[in-house]
Amino acid sequence: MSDNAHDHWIAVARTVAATLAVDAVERDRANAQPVAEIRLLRESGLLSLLVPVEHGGHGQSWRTGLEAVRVIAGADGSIGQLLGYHFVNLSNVWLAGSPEVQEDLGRRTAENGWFWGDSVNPVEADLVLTPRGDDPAVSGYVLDGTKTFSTGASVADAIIATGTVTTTGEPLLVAILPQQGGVTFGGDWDNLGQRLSASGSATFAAAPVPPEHVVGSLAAEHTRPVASVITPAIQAVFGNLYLGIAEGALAAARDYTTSSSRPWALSGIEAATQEPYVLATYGGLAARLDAVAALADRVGDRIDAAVARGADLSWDERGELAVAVARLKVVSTEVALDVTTAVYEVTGARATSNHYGFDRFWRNVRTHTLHDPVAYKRREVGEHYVSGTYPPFTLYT
Amino acid sequence: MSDNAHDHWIAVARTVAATLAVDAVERDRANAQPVAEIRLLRESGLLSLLVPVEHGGHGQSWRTGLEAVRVIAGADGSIGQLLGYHFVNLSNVWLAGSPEVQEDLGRRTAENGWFWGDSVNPVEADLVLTPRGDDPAVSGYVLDGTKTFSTGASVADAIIATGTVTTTGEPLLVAILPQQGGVTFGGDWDNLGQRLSASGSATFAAAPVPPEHVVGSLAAEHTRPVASVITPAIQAVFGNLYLGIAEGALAAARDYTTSSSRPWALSGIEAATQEPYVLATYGGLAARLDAVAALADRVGDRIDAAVARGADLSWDERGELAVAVARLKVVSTEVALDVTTAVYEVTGARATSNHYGFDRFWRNVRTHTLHDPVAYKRREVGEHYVSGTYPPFTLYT
Amino acid sequence: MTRSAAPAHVITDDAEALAVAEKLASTFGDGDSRRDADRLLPHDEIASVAASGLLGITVPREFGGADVSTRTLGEVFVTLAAADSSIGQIPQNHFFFVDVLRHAANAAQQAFFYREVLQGRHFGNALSERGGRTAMDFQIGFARQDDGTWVIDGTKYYGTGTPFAPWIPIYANDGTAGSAGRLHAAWVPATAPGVTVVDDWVGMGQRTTGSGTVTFDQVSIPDEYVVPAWRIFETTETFGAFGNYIHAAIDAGIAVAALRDGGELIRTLARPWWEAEVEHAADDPLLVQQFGELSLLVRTARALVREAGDALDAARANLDETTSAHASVAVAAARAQADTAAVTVASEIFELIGTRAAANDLNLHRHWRNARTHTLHDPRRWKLQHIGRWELSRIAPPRNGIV
Amino acid sequence: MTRSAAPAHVITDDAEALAVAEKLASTFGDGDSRRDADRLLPHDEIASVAASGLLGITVPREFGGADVSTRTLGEVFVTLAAADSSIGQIPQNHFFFVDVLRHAANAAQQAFFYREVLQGRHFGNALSERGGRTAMDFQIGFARQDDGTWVIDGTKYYGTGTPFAPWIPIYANDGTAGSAGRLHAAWVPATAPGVTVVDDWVGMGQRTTGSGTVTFDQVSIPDEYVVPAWRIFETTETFGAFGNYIHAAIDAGIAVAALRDGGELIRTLARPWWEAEVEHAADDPLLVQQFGELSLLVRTARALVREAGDALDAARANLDETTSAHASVAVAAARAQADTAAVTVASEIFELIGTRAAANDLNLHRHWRNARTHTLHDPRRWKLQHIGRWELSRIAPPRNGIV
Repeated sequence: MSDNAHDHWIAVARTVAATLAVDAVERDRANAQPVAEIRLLRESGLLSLLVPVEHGGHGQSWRTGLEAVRVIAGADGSIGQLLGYHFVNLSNVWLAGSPEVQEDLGRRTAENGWFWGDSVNPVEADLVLTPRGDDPAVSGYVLDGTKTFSTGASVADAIIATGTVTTTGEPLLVAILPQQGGVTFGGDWDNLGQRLSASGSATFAAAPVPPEHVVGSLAAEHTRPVASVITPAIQAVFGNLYLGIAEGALAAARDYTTSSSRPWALSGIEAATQEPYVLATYGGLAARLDAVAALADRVGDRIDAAVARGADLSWDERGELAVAVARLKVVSTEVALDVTTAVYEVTGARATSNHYGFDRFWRNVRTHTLHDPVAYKRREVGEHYVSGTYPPFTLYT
Repeated sequence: MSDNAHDHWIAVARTVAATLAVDAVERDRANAQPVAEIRLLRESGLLSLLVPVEHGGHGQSWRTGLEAVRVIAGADGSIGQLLGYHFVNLSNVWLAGSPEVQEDLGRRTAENGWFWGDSVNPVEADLVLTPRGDDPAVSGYVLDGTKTFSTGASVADAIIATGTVTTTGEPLLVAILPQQGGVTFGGDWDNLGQRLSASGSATFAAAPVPPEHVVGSLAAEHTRPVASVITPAIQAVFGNLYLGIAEGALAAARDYTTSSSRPWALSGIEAATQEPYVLATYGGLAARLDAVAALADRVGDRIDAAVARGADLSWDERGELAVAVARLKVVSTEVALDVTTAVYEVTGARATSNHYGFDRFWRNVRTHTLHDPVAYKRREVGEHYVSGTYPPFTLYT
Repeated sequence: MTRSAAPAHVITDDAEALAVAEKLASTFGDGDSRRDADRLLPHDEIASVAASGLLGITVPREFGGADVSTRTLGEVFVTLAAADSSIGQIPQNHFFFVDVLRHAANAAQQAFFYREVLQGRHFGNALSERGGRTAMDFQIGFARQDDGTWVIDGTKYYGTGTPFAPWIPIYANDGTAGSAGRLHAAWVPATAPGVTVVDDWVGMGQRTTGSGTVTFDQVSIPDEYVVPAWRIFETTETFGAFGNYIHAAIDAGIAVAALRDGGELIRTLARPWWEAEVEHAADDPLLVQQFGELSLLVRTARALVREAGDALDAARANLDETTSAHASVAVAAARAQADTAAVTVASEIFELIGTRAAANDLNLHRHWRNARTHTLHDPRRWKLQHIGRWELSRIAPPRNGIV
Repeated sequence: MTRSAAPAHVITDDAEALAVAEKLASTFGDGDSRRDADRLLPHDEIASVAASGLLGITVPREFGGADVSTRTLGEVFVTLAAADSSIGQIPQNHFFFVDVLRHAANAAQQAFFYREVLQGRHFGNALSERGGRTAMDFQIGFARQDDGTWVIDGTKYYGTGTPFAPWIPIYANDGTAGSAGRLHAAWVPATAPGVTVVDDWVGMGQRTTGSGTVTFDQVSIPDEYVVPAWRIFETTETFGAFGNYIHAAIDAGIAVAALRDGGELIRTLARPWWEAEVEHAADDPLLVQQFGELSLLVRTARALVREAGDALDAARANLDETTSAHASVAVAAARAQADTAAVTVASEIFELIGTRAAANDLNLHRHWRNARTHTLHDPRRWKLQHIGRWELSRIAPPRNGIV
């Protein structure tokens, strides 16, 4: 990967990351709504990164988008999560939407720099879509119900939501524009980590869903393999998120070690940067991060290849992709938990001061990796390795 | 990577590997000279894989060559080692040799399917090159001395050796053709693993070195960065060797689990392939192997890029490559030791029968990973990560 | 500041010490999370500990104490730290300085301070300084006056326990500031003019240990309060190992707490993962597997703490180069293992509970913050050096009060 | 076959048992590597063990034995296995069947077999079968005849110790072949007509345990040699835990051996790595670091073995559901940790010695082969299930003679 557009956008992401890094500790503590951060993303152009050129976006690849997520997450895990989720939420428009939906929502997104949140938590009861007249294709629906873990919804220009139609039982994917009313937010996100990810609850009360905001159907008979690439894509976001946070943690530790660490009293060594075990620990962690990064890049390419197959993508190809992403999920989770805990061993006792806030890396990884248990990702990978079976299509696999 | 030539040669390697796998256990036990195995490699065309097309070879990339090493190592670690060492030994001709040397030795290698061994163990006293007249540029040298760990030399058509010139003290890289006499072999290789790697001692007694077999000088002032790419290249062979052996071990375990493993008495489960912990163990290992493979492929590409830079390659670029390879060495060592020990946990007690010989994977990895300590590779990676310094150019770094 | 008022109860044997610790611990567990979240110093709780007599259990029998075994003392610390790891850490330096008295004080000093201790008048600490190249360079002003008194001038940091303690022992080198003289321990009354204790500890964990800054502005103390600690290191000793042993017990206690609270949340809060196809999370075999691994880690840590206690008791009973080295290495092993157990269990336990484990109001993360903070007191990697040197070359750990 | 001739010495207490084990071990260490490499069965060595009285130390005092503590027995196994892990494993089933007698034999049987044991006439074993869906399906023919005798017909595998033993106890279910009757233990004289012992064990490790095939061709034994083993599992017991405990001690012994031999090679054979810039390999800080980690692992394994021994002794002294569950879980923990220690140390130690460690004639790899082979006896992952279920839900391990 060394094309100019890719390098340009990664440089943009680095600039955004540098800005976010300045006050990451304070913003984490404040637990506020990430309004300014979303504005920063919007102004950088990153929100339209994956929107096709023909709809007014930058037409970049998933690989570039996922690497941007990783870069941002290194400075601020929450904002990395928001950018990655935005990519996935928005990609529903192309993976599941009709050409008209793509043109309409895609172009409006690119023109206005829309940020997309979601309200889709699959383990809760579905939201309800009530037709507004005899023919919802003409008059649309209204959406009712509450979902927790509605990441980014409270600061979003558009929210992707799943709801079940009262009359037919069909599950639909719809876009909600909060400015059109009918949506309130619980402001109830106060978690260990990913504190700025605006992942509180969203409540819909007769929120309008005009027909042009029905993105597509989730009913099994309507679901093509390519539409279900959304789950591997979100899991790939997770993998890049964990990797990015871990990369950020190790880099922050390095900055501390080179500037502030004292050698241990008994070491007989002049500087912490010369202590062999400290160096070997950095080396072991850096090597593992490099391997996971190589896999993350490869997985990004595979998502692009799967999306490029379009309607031709088979369920088996989709299964291969899901397993490849699951492997990334496993190793990125492992390395991120290890790195964010181990950095303290090479920084020392004083680095536990809340002044530095190094714990945010661990808190962010620890919080988000609970999304779905890595033990079961290992089992999915193992089942495929041993028996060649693919995980079923669910909102986790 | 999906070009046709690459895929063709990997398929060739797979065919060779399948042949080697049939009697790998028996051949390991016999501890014989790998004569038939070298013939198999020769007939497959793999020995000329990296020889440039203009010298009669197949002109493939390091990335393809390293992947071939990995595939062969999965079936037989020794033969994977021999192929990888052959690539590196032979590459001295292009990295350090003059155009005449390249044309001469390169073409003869390709035409005759030569296999190259080595005799360069850097921790021992140097071999001695005595000029055969007043002007060795005309009359050449004779080589004397003994080196242990002369991998492949005893079955080689050509041996790359390092010797010091008695008159000038200059260290030279020379090619020895055993058929020209002056070389005997100790036949003293009886080690835990890599038993078919023909890594015993070689003794040179006035072995002829005509001037056209002087490949190049190792003196620091003559050494260009690109010539020193040889050390990262060999370390990359190591990484692919370990990875390949580990991949082979996990695949062999899978075959056993699906065909022979009984579920544990207390599991209440019908088949070992359904035991969740067994599956999760396979999955965790397979995921790690996948990440290391992604890094190995990336490192292969970087070696190709460095070689392509030729005389323009800077010491810093060479240093970046060395660190990238060191990272691969670290993670491949870790995953290979873990996988080759852990496979027994998912196969069970009966798999320890010598009938299966599963221990050869561990013995092979355990033996070769002692080449140079991984703890110091970690330190090198760590020093670069923390301070940005590159490892010095040595025959280990 | 809370000071224990009435004289403390006097504990008479090991069994009573363990029972008292269990009883106290059962009353501390409930408030642990709230104290951490709101950073409320445990004044009442430490007063209860002092009143219970627990702080006097290492006073020698001839001075009226229970002189419990080191193994018992370790179990007391595991128990207290499992209930509230800050409360577990607060008395660490107290027992450390009681041990300084045993090794280096004269008979009169012992009689005086042991009585203080048995009356519940316990010790904080002011050991650490900033700015030295390593953690053992003490630069604080500490000068003997012509009248035999001593003047202390300077600042100490991380004074764990000082907000609660009637006495603040310090470490200092004699001579003028900046000189590297001989190491002394000096007991400063918390109420002495010139002493200021500021609770400015901002660590991410062990938040209520009162590990703040202590400044000494030309503080004068009599010679009777000064103990020549340097003498400890002139002969074979188990002194540094003793201090470290208590650290190990605290880490083990944190591991116990994380496993206990995690288990409770698995049983009461966690939802089963759908792929497990079980009714309750606690029936999920992969969860049980990992909980088993974590339990095993806790067991290894506790077992090594107990064996380290036995080794210290054996050395105390029959002190020579070999027994003291054995004890020191056994303690290093306990430290290293308890470190791994505390940090690993406190982090991995989240995976077994699921997304709800990260809710901030659960405050399950306090165990990881506590473990990660407390385990860094001195680096695990150097424990391994000492173990490795001993096992490989029979080089005993150095005598320096740290290992 | 070697049989012990003269009656054995009778050991009288724990201290003597430990001393005898140390003494025997010191004579076994030298030949260990050669016996493994050439696959020479340790006939003389096992005869020495039998003559030393070590095989009688668990016989109850009322029958003339030393009835040593379980902790002591474990230390004996660690010591023997550290000298030669095959010799360490050979008596494993012997003690297992001595324990079967304690739990299920009638008084006459006890008197008879305990006397045999004290005279050095020890037990091999023929437990395992092939072909059953799991390792507990015993299919061998075992039928009571009208005259009260029993006829045994069929094949057993992995008969560890049988080439050395005067007695071969088997497990069988009564009824005709194929039926799932009740579990019995039956003692077959090695010299009984129809018994064939073939030393066809081809494992990569534990090569000289004599774990071969034993065939029974219509072998007839009297009713007095048959013990109703199924009764053991009708009540609370520590029986399965006891057998497993010895396995744990063997694994711990292998870990000790690998660390010991590795340390010796580091001191005598290893060259320092050039980047370390030290004179001797043993001074390389990264090497010392890793040796420290391995030493720590061995310590954790040994500590858990000792604590498991204590737990078994406590259960034996006061047997109820709780004490037996505690013992069973403590043994599972010891097994799991000794497994990790043995496999890890035996493999990682090579890194610290360097290339020369792989020379075949050093035969350093026997420790890994032994560890990897012996630890698989029953899977570590199920130990963790039992630990996890107990710690999480207070579900005691099942009673089945295995855990």
